[in-house]
Amino acid sequence: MLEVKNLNVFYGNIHALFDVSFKVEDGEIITLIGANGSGKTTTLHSISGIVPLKSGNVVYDDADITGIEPHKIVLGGLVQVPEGRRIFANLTVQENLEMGAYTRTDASEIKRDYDVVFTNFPRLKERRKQQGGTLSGGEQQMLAIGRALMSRPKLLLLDEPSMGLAPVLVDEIFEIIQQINKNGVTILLVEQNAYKALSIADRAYILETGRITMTGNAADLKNNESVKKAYLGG
Amino acid sequence: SKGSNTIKVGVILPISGQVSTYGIQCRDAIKLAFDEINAAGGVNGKKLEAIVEDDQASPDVTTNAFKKLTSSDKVVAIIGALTSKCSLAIADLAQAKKVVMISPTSTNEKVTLAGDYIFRVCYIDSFQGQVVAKFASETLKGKKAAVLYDVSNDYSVGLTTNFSDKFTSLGGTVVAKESYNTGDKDFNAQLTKIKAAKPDVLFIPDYYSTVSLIMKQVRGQGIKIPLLGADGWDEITNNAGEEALNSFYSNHYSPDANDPDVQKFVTSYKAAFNGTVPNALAALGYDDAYVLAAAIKAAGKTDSAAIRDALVKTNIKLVTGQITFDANRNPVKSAVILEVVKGADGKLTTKYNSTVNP
Amino acid sequence: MTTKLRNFIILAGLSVIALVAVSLLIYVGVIDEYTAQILTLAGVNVIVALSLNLITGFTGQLALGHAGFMAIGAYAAAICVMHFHLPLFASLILGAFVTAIFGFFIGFPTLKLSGDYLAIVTLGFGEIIRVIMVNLKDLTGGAAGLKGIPSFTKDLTLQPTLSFTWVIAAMILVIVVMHNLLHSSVGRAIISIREDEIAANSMGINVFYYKMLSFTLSAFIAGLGGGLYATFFGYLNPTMFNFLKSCDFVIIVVLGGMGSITGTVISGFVLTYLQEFLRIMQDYRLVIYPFILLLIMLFRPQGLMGSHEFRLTSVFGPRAKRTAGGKEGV
Amino acid sequence: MSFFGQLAQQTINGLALGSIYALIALGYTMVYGIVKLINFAHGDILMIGAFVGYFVLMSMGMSWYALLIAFAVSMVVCAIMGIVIERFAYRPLRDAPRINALITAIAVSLILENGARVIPFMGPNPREYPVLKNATFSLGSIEISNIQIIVIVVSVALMIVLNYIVNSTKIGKAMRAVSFDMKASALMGINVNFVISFTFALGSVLAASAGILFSSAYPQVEPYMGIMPGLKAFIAAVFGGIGSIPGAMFGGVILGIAETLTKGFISSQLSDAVVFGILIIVLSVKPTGLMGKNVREKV
Amino acid sequence: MEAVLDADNISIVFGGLRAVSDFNFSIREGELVGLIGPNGAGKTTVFNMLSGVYSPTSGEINFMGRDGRETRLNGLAPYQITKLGIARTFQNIRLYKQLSVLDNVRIAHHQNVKYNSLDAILRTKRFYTEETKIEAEARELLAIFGIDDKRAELASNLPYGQQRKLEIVRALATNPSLLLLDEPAAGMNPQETNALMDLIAFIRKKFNLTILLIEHDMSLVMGICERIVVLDYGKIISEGVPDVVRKDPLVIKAYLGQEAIESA
Ligand SMILES: Nc1ncnc2c1ncn2[C@@H]1O[C@H](COP(=O)(O)OP(=O)(O)OP(=O)(O)O)[C@@H](O)[C@H]1O
Ligand SMILES: Nc1ncnc2c1ncn2[C@@H]1O[C@H](COP(=O)(O)OP(=O)(O)OP(=O)(O)O)[C@@H](O)[C@H]1O
Ligand SMILES: [Mg+2]
Ligand SMILES: [Mg+2]
Repeated sequence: MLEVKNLNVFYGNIHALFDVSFKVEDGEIITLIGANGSGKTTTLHSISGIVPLKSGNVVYDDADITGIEPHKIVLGGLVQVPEGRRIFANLTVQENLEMGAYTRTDASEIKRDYDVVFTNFPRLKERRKQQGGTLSGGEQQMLAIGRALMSRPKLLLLDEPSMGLAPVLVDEIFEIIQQINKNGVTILLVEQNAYKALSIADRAYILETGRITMTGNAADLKNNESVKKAYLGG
Repeated sequence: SKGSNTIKVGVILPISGQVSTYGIQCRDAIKLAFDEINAAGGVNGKKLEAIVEDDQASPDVTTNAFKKLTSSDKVVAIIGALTSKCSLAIADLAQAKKVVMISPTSTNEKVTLAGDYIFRVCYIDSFQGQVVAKFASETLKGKKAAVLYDVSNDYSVGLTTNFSDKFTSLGGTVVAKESYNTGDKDFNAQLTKIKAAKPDVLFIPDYYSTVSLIMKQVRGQGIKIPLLGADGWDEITNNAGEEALNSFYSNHYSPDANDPDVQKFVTSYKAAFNGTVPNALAALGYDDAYVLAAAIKAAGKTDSAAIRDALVKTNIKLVTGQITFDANRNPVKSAVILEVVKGADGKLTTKYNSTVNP
Repeated sequence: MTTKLRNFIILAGLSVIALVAVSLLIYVGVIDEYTAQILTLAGVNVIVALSLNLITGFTGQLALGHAGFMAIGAYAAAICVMHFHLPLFASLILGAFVTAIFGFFIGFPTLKLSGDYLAIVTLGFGEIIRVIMVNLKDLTGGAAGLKGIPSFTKDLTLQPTLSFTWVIAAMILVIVVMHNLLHSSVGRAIISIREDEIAANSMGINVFYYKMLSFTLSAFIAGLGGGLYATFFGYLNPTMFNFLKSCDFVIIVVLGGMGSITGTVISGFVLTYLQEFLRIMQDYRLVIYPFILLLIMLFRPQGLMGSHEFRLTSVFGPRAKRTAGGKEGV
Repeated sequence: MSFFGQLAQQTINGLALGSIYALIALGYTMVYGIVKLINFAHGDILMIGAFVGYFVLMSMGMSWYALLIAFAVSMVVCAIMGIVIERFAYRPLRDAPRINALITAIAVSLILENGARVIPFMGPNPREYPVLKNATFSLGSIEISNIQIIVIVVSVALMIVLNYIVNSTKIGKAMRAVSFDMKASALMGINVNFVISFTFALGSVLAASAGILFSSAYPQVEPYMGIMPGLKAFIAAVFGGIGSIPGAMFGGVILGIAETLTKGFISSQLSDAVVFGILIIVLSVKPTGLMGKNVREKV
Repeated sequence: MEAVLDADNISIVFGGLRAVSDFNFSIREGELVGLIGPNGAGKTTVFNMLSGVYSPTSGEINFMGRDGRETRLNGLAPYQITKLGIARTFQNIRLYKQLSVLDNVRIAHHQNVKYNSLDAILRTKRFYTEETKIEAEARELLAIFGIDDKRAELASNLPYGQQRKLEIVRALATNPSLLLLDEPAAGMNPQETNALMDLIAFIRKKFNLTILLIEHDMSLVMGICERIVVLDYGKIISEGVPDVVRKDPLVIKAYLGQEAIESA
């Protein structure tokens, strides 16, 4: 479904990604783990077309989408929940969700999807009319995911969705992610919480200072000694 | 500059900026005069050369221009500046440096008070204000006058004061004195007030561009009294409609006067500049050039003091009248009152009404 | 200590050379009066632009009415000399003080406002000042302006030299004061307001106090610049201090680089000269100047210097690393 | 005229002037609300709009039909102009500090007005604007002209339309989303460049209509005609709470009435000072303007 | 022992929303207390009230400084509260991104600087001595957190984890007696979180601090807090030592979730 080939990204003189390549197959949950600053966000941004590539290709649904404008990429069903949520603070919760459905025109279906989102996140329903910017961190995270779901993605990129969430919510979010996946959405998940990520993922890639250093079955990696040591806290 | 074959004269005018149309006509007229003089053999065997600097109608730029002309170009005299604020900015400098300066058009009284090197060829605000007041009171038999003026423009403020003083001393009353700021477009508030005061005449001492806009609102409010203005109205006929009828203004000359000097000037100016009829500022610039040339000729040299001494004795008949200087180096000459009328072709034009002598 | 001494000597030496040597050149006529005029005018522009940089570039509060402060300083100084017959030096300082007082009273209600609101209020204030100058006829001469303001000297031959010396000496003084203040804890407090007001407040910095300090000091310096302008030109008119004049200073600051003292100095001289040079283009100048500005903004939006400083001392020795405040070098 | 007669007349005068301010302020506030840019060139686009209308009316002769054409042509020309200006002058600076965009706006403003001045067929001389025949309706001693009525009606109508667009349409919500976070908007599939171009086009259309109405009310066109009304309208926008559409309307009207009443009853010299004084008082009591939203930053 | 900080029935209302209601809380000198609760419970809002960013709609907050004087905090500006000895970090990092790491810390030293503007302008001896002292102190703090070698970098160039550390360093530089940490471990991996726990324990001893912290990472909260306060919908639903709180069914339901108990 998605294939990334030899990505190289620079920020000015800083070489952030070195020949990053990986694949996401239809229906999978793939996780990308790595320490702070290893380039996870950069990878997602280059897939979504937000940062320019120095070299390399992104192929999605058999089409080369390298260099295509971000808003056009969304049309193909490749949607990202950005790091740090990036809620539209000046829009209400409801309007934020509407923006998620921006590319769609099927009014009745959209209405149904609101209900789906509100069942997943009852908290959001309560705060429907509240300005996005005044939500608490966790509420914003729910909104960010809900907003992305509103576009009916085929491939969802999630950038650290559990950051700053209460434990009960972390569990919930991971459950929701699995649920979304069961409903037919392929998922590329970037996580600090490697343990959880590896628990729900099919396969994983490990990113170290801009390079993919390890890849494999998620369950295997979870038991790999060096991975345990570096990312699982013991 | 010894041995050289030219006499350099500095000209400081607003070639760009808000009043550039005035500056350009004035400059063209000065150059026309110099060309005529040079064609007739020049002055003392030398050719006159105008070095024109743009003052942008801004006092500080005028100062820069003055320093450039006097220190790098080493001109023998200055013609300029056009607006009073610019002339005021350099008058003291010219006096201190003992450089002769003749403003063509600055009507503010204080300009020539800077000292004995500073002259002008136009009459001053107080005279013009009085002329209009006299006309309003004696010819139009007005008893109550209203004034609408631009408070941020010294020209407008000066005329207002002098008009009011004279009008009062002639037995009239100024029943409303309203002001606005340069660039204002809405005068309805002031006019509502003026209308309520029921004046016989309304004096609007500003430039034609603003005046034409004011006139529309005046007539729009149903105020039908005669409107009065001064030399800033020059060209009003090209910029206003029917609302300008029933109005009068004082000016330096009338291009339709059948005076031979006027006709010669108008003809050659038109020939040189695409048939444009010269306005009053052009006439003054033209006269300014001739006054200076005559003084240099009379002095026989380009020494500043000698030119100044010759200038004081000036007595020549030019386009804007017979010019002699009073003790404050202001010209003693007459003003004309023009009326705005509809011409035979249906277009607005001016009609000579009367001459007022000092 | 030795690098401190070395740096001091280099800087002091260069300042003295700039001041004394150029003054001498003007005096003997190698630099003619016209060039001296432009250099002096540039000095005045730099002073006012520096004051604007203090509040806008360093404190992060956009102000669009600095011509108004300049006007107050100019008129106040001129009135002190002409009406109250005070000595010139005292008048200049007094003019700056009067401006600072105005700055204080305008800052008080407005510095609580955020960015663009402050911009519009200062812009409005600049316009009001003009209206007031026009209406206070007895003191300011109204629309006709104030004429015959005494210059730095009555001696005509010395005038360009002394004007230059006074103005540039004042400029150097302003630079030293601003540099020393900004490279200290006070300066860091001011800069932290620009970076993040809420964080600054939580770090124990009295945000409003330092905004006021910066704004009042800025007004003081602009007033000083205005006073010098008045004595240097000898003539004042309210129209000389319009919105476009305020824009000129904003442009100098942005072109030089917000938060760079040396940037302001360089761009102040360059732009003053450019404006004078473009005068020969007549009306086209009115289009060319903003066009150049536009190009600069598009191709070098951070200005000539960014927020860096051009360090002469580093030309002569090892480069110091950039920091926002404190002693040079980390 | 009695005092109350004058008061009523002056209020009508103020209302007419204020509606013009409001009309211009609407464009300012909308562009500001979305792009957070004080578009100093707004007043100059107004001037261009007025000139385009002028040329149309001069070539067709004055009639209701010609006036409609003039509005249409002028709106189209200004919309294109707004889009071009945004594309070449503002877009490259999107990531630069706000003040840079402000300087660029000032530069664009100067280029437009001075450009109009040096272009031969426009030039510095003011021209008389062709207008509909002036008809005055009187209620007792109070008079109101047809143009004043048109101005008031059009600005109220435009305010309602604009408010609807920004708050209730999809593109309007996208405009607000873009104003908050461009990158996140792009990730939602919003074409950020299009939305911003649309915003400028809309703002310029408002300026164009304001231009024609303004020069019908004050029948004169010249290159610098946009400066003062632009400035006043901007103050009106701030006064009403910049970014708020009803605020712009309200601010404009209040400003017009305050200005006129000051001229009528206090002092015509000090009217600007009084108006700014009111602005400062209002802002120190309500720092975000009369109708600005007072959102506390979530820390 | 006396309470250093005492919040008496504080509440705050935003629009119609009562974000925190009747919050009663006090903390003794030297204590390390955790404040936990679901997202949106009002934890950060409590911090905002304690640090003066918002002022409570009702209720009273009192604070006892190192000098033993008690001050009412209601209505004080953040900088005044910081001067009294309360420092905080921000949940969404608010560093001075465009300034160097060292400058970030030096700015926080501001209120303890003992020279005035005149000293700065005239570059007196006092200026140089003080500046040298500030720099030394700042670097010492940076060294404790292992980021002294980054002192010349722009803060924005630090990786996320180090930015969080710098937030703490900056708060410490104001010389507080009470430190409020808002999710210091957010965005850190387990490895880094462990290291952070040790650091918090270390600075608490070294600078004799009282600490109140918000955190969602239970390994950290349960590992170092002596007492835990649980907030839900703006109200305290449980309070006590970690072992009691983690078993409180209310807390499990509202916050921890079943799974968290099992894995802990
Ligand atoms: N806009 C930028 N300019 C310069 N450098 C950047 C920029 N964005 C990221 N970097 C650098 O690129 C590298 C990779 O950053 P990235 O944000 O992709 O990391 P990450 O793996 O997502 O980290 P985290 O877990 O902290 O989110 C880092 O060294 C970072 O400092
Ligand atoms: N400035 C504000 N305006 C309106 N509502 C606000 C504001 N600040 C906070 N709130 C609301 O108050 C509630 C508490 O928010 P707060 O940020 O304190 O939560 P929190 O407990 O820190 O959550 P998290 O763990 O997700 O950070 C939330 O519902 C939030 O929407
Ligand atoms: Mg990341
Ligand atoms: Mg929080």
